[in-house]
This record gives sequence, structure tokens and C-alpha cells, in this order.
Amino acid sequence: MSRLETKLPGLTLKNPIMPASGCFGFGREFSQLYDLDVLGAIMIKATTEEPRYGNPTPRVAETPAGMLNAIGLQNPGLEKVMERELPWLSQYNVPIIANVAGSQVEDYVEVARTISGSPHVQALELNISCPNVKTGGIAFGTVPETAKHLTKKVKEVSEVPVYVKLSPNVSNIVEMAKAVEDGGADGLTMINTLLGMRIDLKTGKPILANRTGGLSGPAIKPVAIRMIYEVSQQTNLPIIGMGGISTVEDIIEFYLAGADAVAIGTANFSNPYICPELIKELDEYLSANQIDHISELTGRSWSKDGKRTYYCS
Amino acid sequence: MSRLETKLPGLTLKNPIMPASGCFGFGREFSQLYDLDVLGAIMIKATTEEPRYGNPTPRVAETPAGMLNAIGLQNPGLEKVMERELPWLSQYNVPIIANVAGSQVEDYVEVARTISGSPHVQALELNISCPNVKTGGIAFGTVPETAKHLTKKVKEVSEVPVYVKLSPNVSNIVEMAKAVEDGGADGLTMINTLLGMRIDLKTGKPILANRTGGLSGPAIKPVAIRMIYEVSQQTNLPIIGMGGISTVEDIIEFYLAGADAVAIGTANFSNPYICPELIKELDEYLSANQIDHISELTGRSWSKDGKRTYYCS
Amino acid sequence: MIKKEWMTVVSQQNIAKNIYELTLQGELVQEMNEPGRFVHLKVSGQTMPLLRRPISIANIDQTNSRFTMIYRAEGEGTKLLAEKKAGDQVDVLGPLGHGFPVNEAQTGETAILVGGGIGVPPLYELSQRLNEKGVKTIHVLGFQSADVAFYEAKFAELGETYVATVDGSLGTKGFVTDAIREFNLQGDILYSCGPVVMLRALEELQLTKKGFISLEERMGCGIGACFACVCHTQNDPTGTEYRKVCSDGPVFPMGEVAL
Amino acid sequence: MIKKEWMTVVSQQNIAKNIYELTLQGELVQEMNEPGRFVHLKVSGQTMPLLRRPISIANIDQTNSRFTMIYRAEGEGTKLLAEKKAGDQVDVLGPLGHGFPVNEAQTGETAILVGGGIGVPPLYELSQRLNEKGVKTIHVLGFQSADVAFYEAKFAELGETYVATVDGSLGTKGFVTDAIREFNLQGDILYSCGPVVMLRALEELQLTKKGFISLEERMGCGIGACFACVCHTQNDPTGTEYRKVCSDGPVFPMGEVAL
Ligand SMILES: Cc1cc2nc3c(=O)[nH]c(=O)nc-3n(C[C@H](O)[C@H](O)[C@H](O)COP(=O)(O)OP(=O)(O)OC[C@H]3O[C@@H](n4cnc5c(N)ncnc54)[C@H](O)[C@@H]3O)c2cc1C
Ligand SMILES: Cc1cc2nc3c(=O)[nH]c(=O)nc-3n(C[C@H](O)[C@H](O)[C@H](O)COP(=O)(O)OP(=O)(O)OC[C@H]3O[C@@H](n4cnc5c(N)ncnc54)[C@H](O)[C@@H]3O)c2cc1C
Ligand SMILES: Cc1cc2nc3c(=O)[nH]c(=O)nc-3n(C[C@H](O)[C@H](O)[C@H](O)COP(=O)(O)O)c2cc1C
Ligand SMILES: Cc1cc2nc3c(=O)[nH]c(=O)nc-3n(C[C@H](O)[C@H](O)[C@H](O)COP(=O)(O)O)c2cc1C
Ligand code: FES
Ligand code: FES
Repeated sequence: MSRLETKLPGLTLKNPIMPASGCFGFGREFSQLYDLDVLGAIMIKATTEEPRYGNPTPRVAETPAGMLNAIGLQNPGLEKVMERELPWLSQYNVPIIANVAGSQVEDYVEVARTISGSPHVQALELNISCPNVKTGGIAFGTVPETAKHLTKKVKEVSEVPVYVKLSPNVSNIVEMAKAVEDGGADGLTMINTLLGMRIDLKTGKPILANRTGGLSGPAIKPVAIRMIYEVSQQTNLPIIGMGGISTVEDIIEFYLAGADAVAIGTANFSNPYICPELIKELDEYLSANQIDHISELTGRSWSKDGKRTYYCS
Repeated sequence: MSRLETKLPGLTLKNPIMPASGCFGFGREFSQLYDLDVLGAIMIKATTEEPRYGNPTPRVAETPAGMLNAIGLQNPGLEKVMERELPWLSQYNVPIIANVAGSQVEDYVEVARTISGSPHVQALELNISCPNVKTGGIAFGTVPETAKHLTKKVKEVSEVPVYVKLSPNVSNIVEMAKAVEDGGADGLTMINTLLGMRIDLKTGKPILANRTGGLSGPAIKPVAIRMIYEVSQQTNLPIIGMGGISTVEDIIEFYLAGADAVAIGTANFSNPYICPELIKELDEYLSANQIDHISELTGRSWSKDGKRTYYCS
Repeated sequence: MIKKEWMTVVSQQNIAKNIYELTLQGELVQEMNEPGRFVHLKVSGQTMPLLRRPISIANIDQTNSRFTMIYRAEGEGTKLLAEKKAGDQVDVLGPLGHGFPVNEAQTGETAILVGGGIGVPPLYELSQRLNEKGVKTIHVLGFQSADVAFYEAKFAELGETYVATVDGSLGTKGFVTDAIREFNLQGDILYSCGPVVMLRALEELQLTKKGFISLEERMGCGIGACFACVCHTQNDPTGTEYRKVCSDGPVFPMGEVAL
Repeated sequence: MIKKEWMTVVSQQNIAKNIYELTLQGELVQEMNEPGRFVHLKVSGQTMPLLRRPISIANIDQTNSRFTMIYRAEGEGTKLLAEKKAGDQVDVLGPLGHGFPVNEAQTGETAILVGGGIGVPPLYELSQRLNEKGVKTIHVLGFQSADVAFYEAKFAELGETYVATVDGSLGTKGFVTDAIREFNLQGDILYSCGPVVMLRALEELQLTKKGFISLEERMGCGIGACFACVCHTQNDPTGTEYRKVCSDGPVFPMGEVAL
């Protein structure tokens, strides 16, 4: 058995490293750079029922050790994703996690029902935390009852396990995690971006056309670590951790905090080869440190024996 | 009239730049480096009724473009601050803003009553947002009704204007701001630190003895800017902005977002001369850009005419 | 093919106020086959600045495995780039995007190349290739003022060259369109790169039947994956059509994208 | 007086595995009047790494306005510091804190100087000053292993020198306390710097009547303003007594602070 193989609800992963949603499109571009088969999984760009153009540009801005984005869930819509993107991606031997978004419960349910029926999709990631769309989004991600209700509705129709993606823009992350656990979530992915803004000194106006955007990258890593540390002790759900990962040390830190797998977002932009590089380095790190299996590290910062809930046996 | 002179409730400032609470002690150490008279004001370290030792060490950790701290409100207690620190600081011609903390409403009220009676204190800063103490702190900063009630109680006894320091660890910052405005606050200071954590790979444990700590520095600037942008449009209170300021461009960005003055925290550690340097550079910047008065910039990112509520005439 | 390579600085020169000419060497140059494409640079091995910077390829020298960029040092990233000295390494991803189609101009035809500010650089490689093919080139270069102008002489070696400056300190006082009108410039095909206002003015001018313009947009990935750099197409009733500047562009046929 | 200065690198040398000896030049050296004080370094002009790094002063040469530090390149900051070359500039704040009191040792007495790992460096300047004063010095230096050991010869020039390594690859196998016992070392006053476990063991040993130890703690400001680096005092019933390592220390009389 490999040191990296990881089993999570619905997912058997060669390794626990995957690109985060929105930072990898539907895989086409990166497939020109390396063989996608090496990846643990792929979290595809958020899919909504109808095609969306998203927000006006500029959509990104740089910040100290981070970046802001306000893409606004641009995507070709459910139909094209089903017909074009998923079949194309299925040529690779890599699990697909479909990121599902919407403006109201019905949208989420509709997309979840259809896309979870695709033979190419192994799990859903419920995006209840996108800060960059006018309607919906925010309340689903910040009000526990609303999040729980949405999770339940989606679980009723989904044919694959449902991971709920938590927003860090809340007073109490544990409350949110417990609410979606109550709602029947099979796992958590965290964290989405922190709401932020930058102003252009030349124009005096926000750099992003959408004004505010989501902060990602190394700057937010301490917030992600703290939230995973808290949530992993209070729920039984597996956690796919993300937020500022760019080195193998970061990955270890996420595991120690309580993650069962990790996703890489922004770092794909600074180094498009980051995922295969980290997969290799993680294996080497474990070997050099005589760790038999990566899951042994999960939760070690708060539990002597680690969490070990999702061990690959 | 100088380009920098600023009037805020209770405060007539030579310039709008002041060290943030907790990053400047009670001024003694920095007074060995430069003449404190140059500062716009000084926000002194949080004062509690009884002396506090604070948390065990390590109390600080570095993060990408930021740092975590968990000092735990160490301070010599109200009596010593009244007897020793304030009279000492009063030798300088610089307004003192006293940062007030506690574990329950009564503590805050007691400290506020006494310290606001000092002839040396021009305003209070109500620290309802310290993430680093076990009791109190957090609820005051995250539940609007609790914050409002506390503000009211403190206002009842305070002999000087009360600024409330908002925590960024909330789902809805505008709601919090409005609550304390309803409670009678005279102004806002924002933001305090984001709750974060770092884990030491060698030990597998959190670096901070307190485990979690408050994230400050450039990393959090986009969050501060966003919150000030939102709050300044929705309340009539003047805002002293802080969070990651280290250059004159940062100060301008805070003003454009909606700040009426600014405070410098973490940057005092990387460069202990940062405050006098920024005061000089800000004046030069305004002059070079033909801006008659710094207050013209307040809120310019969302209002053509700026906010101009707290103009120095 | 897109590659990522630590390339070596051959030379770095300050050629006008805040304008630098940087030549790098490495294998990646062998992939550079078209003018108007760009590279995405990580200017520091550290975390900050976090994002890569897109810079056009201004000159390709495959024999020596070298290429040249010209850029303005303005923000954090380009200022750091300007500190690199001969022998230093730079992390280059490229070549990216689709460039100016040389084949759209026929031997014997006249091409008008219009550049504005830091939009001028990619036209230099383009002009050389057009001239090699026997296409006559006319160059119109617009700058803010004389102190930030560059490469006028180099372009002049390749064909008629007109300069416009906003403050009149060099050439025609005004914009490139003023110079075009003043000298009544005409040609068969237009190639342009520069600020959107300039491109829009050129589109309205309808100087030639055919034209190709190069756009700028803030980028995340630079390879088409993040949707940071999209623009609307012209005549799109649904409003959901788009092009990605980084991978569909940066060069588009005039009339294709909404400016 | 505390000053901040961009000092110039005179030399940087790798003297043991990951151990560097760095000499800087500048006016600030004229303020250095006591062994055991430290400087606070900003290793990069960029935002990251954000915090300064505290490093002890190992040797002071006021005639040439130079001082030397010895440090282990381990984390982000010290690794960047290790890249500095002669002629580069480093942002130095210092000298900070209170050092080892040379006056507590009388001419003719014997001082035992015990250093562990990167706690060894400040003892070098101390030993020179003690010897100048006519105090006999005995040095006990503890390291993990031979490959990270340094300055044994330099200390030997100043007095008897014993080395202990955890793996026995050099000198006594074990800890400094093992070497002290093995050679039955005795003296009038103890000066020590190193890991807390070592300091604690020395305190228990009660080797001398008088002793001074230097502590390490993670720091924010380095000047006493932020309360990052406090430690408890011994025999403090209230639990609210404290000392700041950066400004009250890093050197404390043995028995003053809780280890
Ligand atoms: C396809 C393409 C080709 C380009 N070719 C050149 C060239 O040959 N010479 C040249 O001088 N400039 C060129 N630019 C513009 C250049 O990318 C920006 O000037 C540069 O990224 C600014 O970085 P900075 O570090 O100076 O500014 P910062 O303000 O530090 O940049 C912050 C962020 O904003 C982005 N950004 C800022 N301004 C621009 C801009 N105008 N366009 C795109 N992104 C921006 C940066 O890339 C970075 O992500 C090109 C842009 C594009 C899209
Ligand atoms: C008074 C004093 C004197 C010192 N003298 C020396 C010396 O002469 N030679 C030497 O090699 N080391 C010395 N140290 C330890 C040195 O400060 C740390 O090794 C160094 O700060 C680590 O930085 P980094 O960039 O390698 O690690 P990073 O892990 O990148 O550091 C991250 C943060 O943690 C802090 N930190 C990490 N380890 C330590 C530590 N052991 N002590 C204090 N802060 C730490 C850093 O200062 C920084 O703020 C001294 C420490 C103190 C307090
Ligand atoms: C450009 C961009 C687009 C994103 N789009 C999505 C999205 O469509 N759905 C989603 O759930 N998260 C989206 N995210 C959030 C990331 O998946 C991830 O949660 C976040 O960026 C934190 O990870 P990082 O710091 O590694 O980037 C996006 C992030 C970025 C930077
Ligand atoms: C070491 C440290 C101690 C602090 N102590 C206090 C405090 O006692 N009271 C308070 O209201 N804020 C305290 N703060 C928060 C700062 O005043 C400020 O709000 C925050 O650090 C953001 O600003 P900055 O990024 O410029 O540091 C502390 C911050 C730091 C870094
Ligand atoms: S920059 Fe990512 S799609 Fe163009
Ligand atoms: S480091 Fe700030 S008080 Fe010691």
C-alpha cells in the first residue's frame, strides 16, 4: 500500500492532493502541461444551471502574500459541463469532484441531481460560500440553519457523497460545520476565500470591478489552519483542507491541524506544476521522516494518536 | 492649517497617525527612539482592572506577510496604569486613547469609569474583540446585542468619548457597527486581529502556547479595507482604521475606503521608526499630489465628494 | 509547447524613463514561433509578489536562444524585475497565448503597426517578420512624452516611423490617431497593441479592411484556466459569449471582442 | 543607545554545517559596550519575512567598527541571511537588552563559561573581556555532533576548553554537565547561554555561588513594548511578576527567572 493512498467517502485517491475548484478550470489547460493522471482528484470549476459570464473585469488583484478574485462563478452551465467537460475529463484515471453552485435552493438541487448522476462524478462539493455573487451564496454560507437545510435538500437527490465547502467569513465555524453535518453532509472542504478588497490609488476606486473579492493564498493559511483545527475536533466528518498551500510543509501543517486530504488553489497560478511537484515531495517527506502513511498525521496537533478516521487500509 | 490636523470626537490630532494598542506598550520604550510628541495620538496597551500576566510563551509566531500573537492582555492593572503610566505619558503633548478590556460587563464599566476620569485620557477604545483571552472577549465582539449593551453601559460612566474596536471575526461587520452605534459609541476602531493558528512541524503542536492567536500585518489588509469600506457607508461614526498598514500608500488606501485616521500596529516591530516616518511621508504625499487636506480622501472610493464628516476646519 | 524554465539574464538596460529592456537566454526560446505572444514571469523566488507578470515578447533570437522584453518598472513586481542583473535567473512560463498572424499580410502589401506606450514592444518582432516576408511596414508609435519614448530608431530601420506624444515633446502632439490623420497614412492591414482607448479609436477609424489588436487584462493563471481575463465578444445577444485574453488572445481580429 | 542602521556585510563564512559567521560594519558598533547583548535583524527589505530576527553579538571590534555574529541557518529568515555577500546591506536594530556583567567577576577569579549550540557565540566576546580583566576562563561547549561544532580553537586560545557532543563525535559524549562532572570543573562564577534544559541542569548543579544565564524567547518588538517575550520570576506568589527577555534580559542572574 502506498503512503499516500487515501479513502474518503465516494473517493479512492492515489494521493490526497488535488487542485481546488476555480483554479484549474475543467482540467483542459493543465492537461497540456502534465498528465492529469498523477492527481489525487480534480475539483472542477463551480457549475450552475445556466451558463454564466460572471463579473466584469478586472477580476483579480494582488495583495500581500495573497490575491483577490471576483470571477463570479463564470461557467458554461450544467448542460455543457455534462456533455462536454465531464466526458472529456473522464479520459483520465482521476476522480472528479463537481463543485455545485446556485442562487437558491432549487438551483443547487437541480444541478446536484443532474451532475451527481453523471458516471464521471465521484462526489459533489457544495459551494455555499462563494463571496462573489450578488444573490444567494452568502446566506447559505453564514447562517447555520440555512446551510443545514440546503445540505439536506441536496443530499436527498445526490447519487454521490456530498462535501460542503465552508466559508471562513463567519463568527463561528464549528457551528456551521455541525449544522451541515446535521444536514447529512458526507465531508467538509475548507476554507473558501475571505472577503477582501483593494483600492487603486491612481483611480481611487476598488481594483476589482465587483469591488470586493475573495482573498486566497498564503496570507489566509493561518485562518484555514485554525478553522480546521477547531472543526476537526468537533465533527466526525472528513476534511479536505485548503487555503494558501504552496509547500509540502504547508500540507503537513494542514494534516496536523486535522485535514484528511488537501486542495491547492492559488499556488497553481504561481507555479502551474505545483500539484505534481507536491505529490512527489510529499511522498519523499514521509519516507524521509519514516511516516508509514500520511493519515497518521491527521489531527496530531490535538490528539496524540491522530484522528485516523479515514485511514486507507 | 496643516494638511494633517484632524479632529475626531474628543481628539484634536496634529496628524492622523497613531500606534495601535498593544504594539507600543505605554510608550516608554519608543520614547527612547524618538520624541513621542510627533505622534497624532497613542493607543495604550489594553488595561484591565487587575494586573494580568497573560498567556504562556511562545506568544508570537510569524506567518506569510503577517504574524500571530496571543499576549493575553498582559498589563499592570488599572491602578498602576493610573498612577504610573498615564502621568508619565502626560509629559508628552500627545492625546492618549486608553484601550479598555475585561471579562464581563462590570469589569469594562469599572475600568472605563476610572480611566476616563484621568485628566490624561482623551478617549477610550473599547476592546470587545480580543481573541486571546478565555472568557468574555469573543461574545462581546461577535454578538450585536451583547456589544450594544456593553457600549451603552460604558457610555453611561465614561467621561470621554468612546471608540469601539471591532473584531473582523464576524459574519456581518455592518451589523456589529450599527449595534455599537445604537449603543452610543462615538467612533469605531477597526480592525482587530483575525483568529489564526500555526503548527510547528518539529513538535507537531501549535507554535503559540495559547494554540490560537490574532493575525495581524499586511496579510489582513484586504480584509480591513473591505470592512471599512462597508462600515463607513452604513454608519455615521468616524473610523480609525488599522490592519496591515506599513506604507503611506496603505494609509491612502484606508482613507479611500473610509477611514478618518489610522493606527499602526505590527509595522512598529519591523521598523520601530515607522510612525514618525509615515507622518513625514504622508505630508509629502499630500503635497506632491496637491491634496489640501487628508480628510478629502475619506470614503472617496465610494463617494465622489468623499465622506468629509470629520473635517478639521 | 508551453514550458517553465529558469532563464538567465543576458542583459538589462534602462532605455527610457522607467523603461527597461531585458534579454533572457534559455531553451524556451525555441518554442517562440510567433510575434505578439507573451511570457508570464515570476520575478522573485519568494512568496511575494505572489502572481506572475505577463510581458510581451519583443524580439526573438533563436540562434542564440535569446529573447528580449521591454517593460515599464512601475509596481512591486516590475520594480523587482528591474533589479535583475546579467547572470541572475528568472522563472519564465511561456510562450503563452496567440500572437499576431503574419500570414494575414501578403507580400507586397502595406501593414500599419500602431503601438501605444508599453504596447509598442511586441510590434518590433512583428515588424521584422513582416519585412522578412516582403510586407512594407509603417509604424506609428504613441507615448506620453519624449522621456518615456523608446525604439523609434529601431523601428525606423524597418520602415517609415511616426511618433506622437501627448505633450508634443516628440513628433506629432496628440495621439496616434492624430499622427495617422496628419500624415494620411494608409495600408492594407492594421496591427495594433496599446491601451483600450487607443484600440477603440483605431476601430472607429476603419483605416484598413483587416486588423488585429492585442489586449491587456489582469491575469491569474495566464493559461486559460481561471477565467480572470475574459472579455465579451461583439454582437453577442446572450451576453455569455467570451474570449480569454490569455489563451484565446491576447491578439484578436478587429471586431471580434468588445472593447 | 539603540540605533537602526543599514550595515554593510564585510564577510560571511560557513564555519560548520548550517552555521555561519557574519561580520558587519557600521557606526552602530560604537554603541556596543557589553557582551551578551543582541541585535534585531530585518533580513530582507521586502515585506517577508515580516519580523526581525534576534541574534547575539559574538565579537566586537570597535576600532574597525565591525562586529561578528554566528548563527544557524534554519528557517526562512536565517536562510535568507546566509545568502548575503560582502558588500550587501543588512538592516540592524541594536544593541538590545542587557548582557553579561563582566564586573561581577574579580581579577584573579575563575569564570566557567558554558554554551550550548547557538548559545555559544555571545560567550566569545565575554571570554575576551574577562581575560582582559585578568579573570581566568574555563569554557564548556556543548553541541549535537562534531559537524555543527565551531569556535573550539578560538575559545582554547582564551582558556581551558572542553567540548561535549550528544553523539560523542567530539569530546565528552553527552551534555555539558557530563563534561563538567568528568573533569570536575570548578570556578567562582558561571556564565551560560543555551537551551533551557541545559540552563536548568546547570542551576541544579549549583556549581558556583554566582551565575548569569542568557535566555531565548520568540520576540515581536525586541525593545520591551509588546510583551511577547516575558517569563515568570522565581518565588512569585502572585504569578503576575515577570521579566522581559528582550529588555530586562536576555541575561539574568541565576535564580531570578523561572526556567
Ligand atoms: C498580454 C500582456 C502583455 C503585456 N506586455 C507588456 C510589455 O511588453 N511591457 C510592459 O511594460 N507591460 C506589459 N504588460 C503589462 C504588464 O503586465 C503590467 O504592467 C505588469 O503586470 C504590472 O506589474 P507591476 O508589478 O508593475 O504592478 P503591480 O501593481 O504590482 O501589479 C499587481 C497585479 O496587477 C497586475 N497588473 C497591473 N497592471 C496591469 C496591466 N496593465 N495589465 C495586466 N496586469 C496588470 C499585475 O500583473 C499583478 O498581478 C502586458 C500585459 C498583458 C496582459
Ligand atoms: C536574545 C537572542 C539571541 C539569539 N542569538 C542567536 C545567535 O547568536 N545565533 C543563532 O543562531 N541564534 C540565535 N538566537 C535564535 C534565533 O533568533 C533564531 O534561531 C532565529 O530567530 C530563527 O529564525 P529563522 O528565520 O531561522 O526561523 P523561522 O522559523 O523562520 O522564524 C520564525 C519566527 O520565529 C522566531 N524564532 C524561531 N526560532 C526562534 C528561537 N530559537 N528563538 C527566538 N525566536 C525564534 C523568529 O525570530 C521568527 O520571528 C537568539 C535568540 C534570542 C532570543
Ligand atoms: C480565481 C479563483 C476562483 C475560484 N473559484 C471557485 C469556485 O468556482 N468554487 C469554489 O468553491 N471555490 C472557488 N475558489 C476558491 C478556491 O477553491 C479555494 O477554496 C481558495 O482559493 C483557498 O485556497 P488557496 O489559498 O489555495 O487558493 C476560487 C479561488 C480562486 C483564487
Ligand atoms: C502583539 C500585539 C498585541 C496587541 N494587543 C492589543 C491590545 O492589547 N488591545 C487591542 O485592542 N488590540 C491589540 N492588538 C491589535 C492591534 O491593535 C491591531 O488592531 C491589529 O494588530 C491590526 O493592526 P496591524 O496589522 O497594523 O498590527 C495587538 C496586536 C499585536 C500584534
Ligand atoms: S488568466 Fe486565467 S484564464 Fe486567463
Ligand atoms: S519582544 Fe516585545 S517585549 Fe520583548
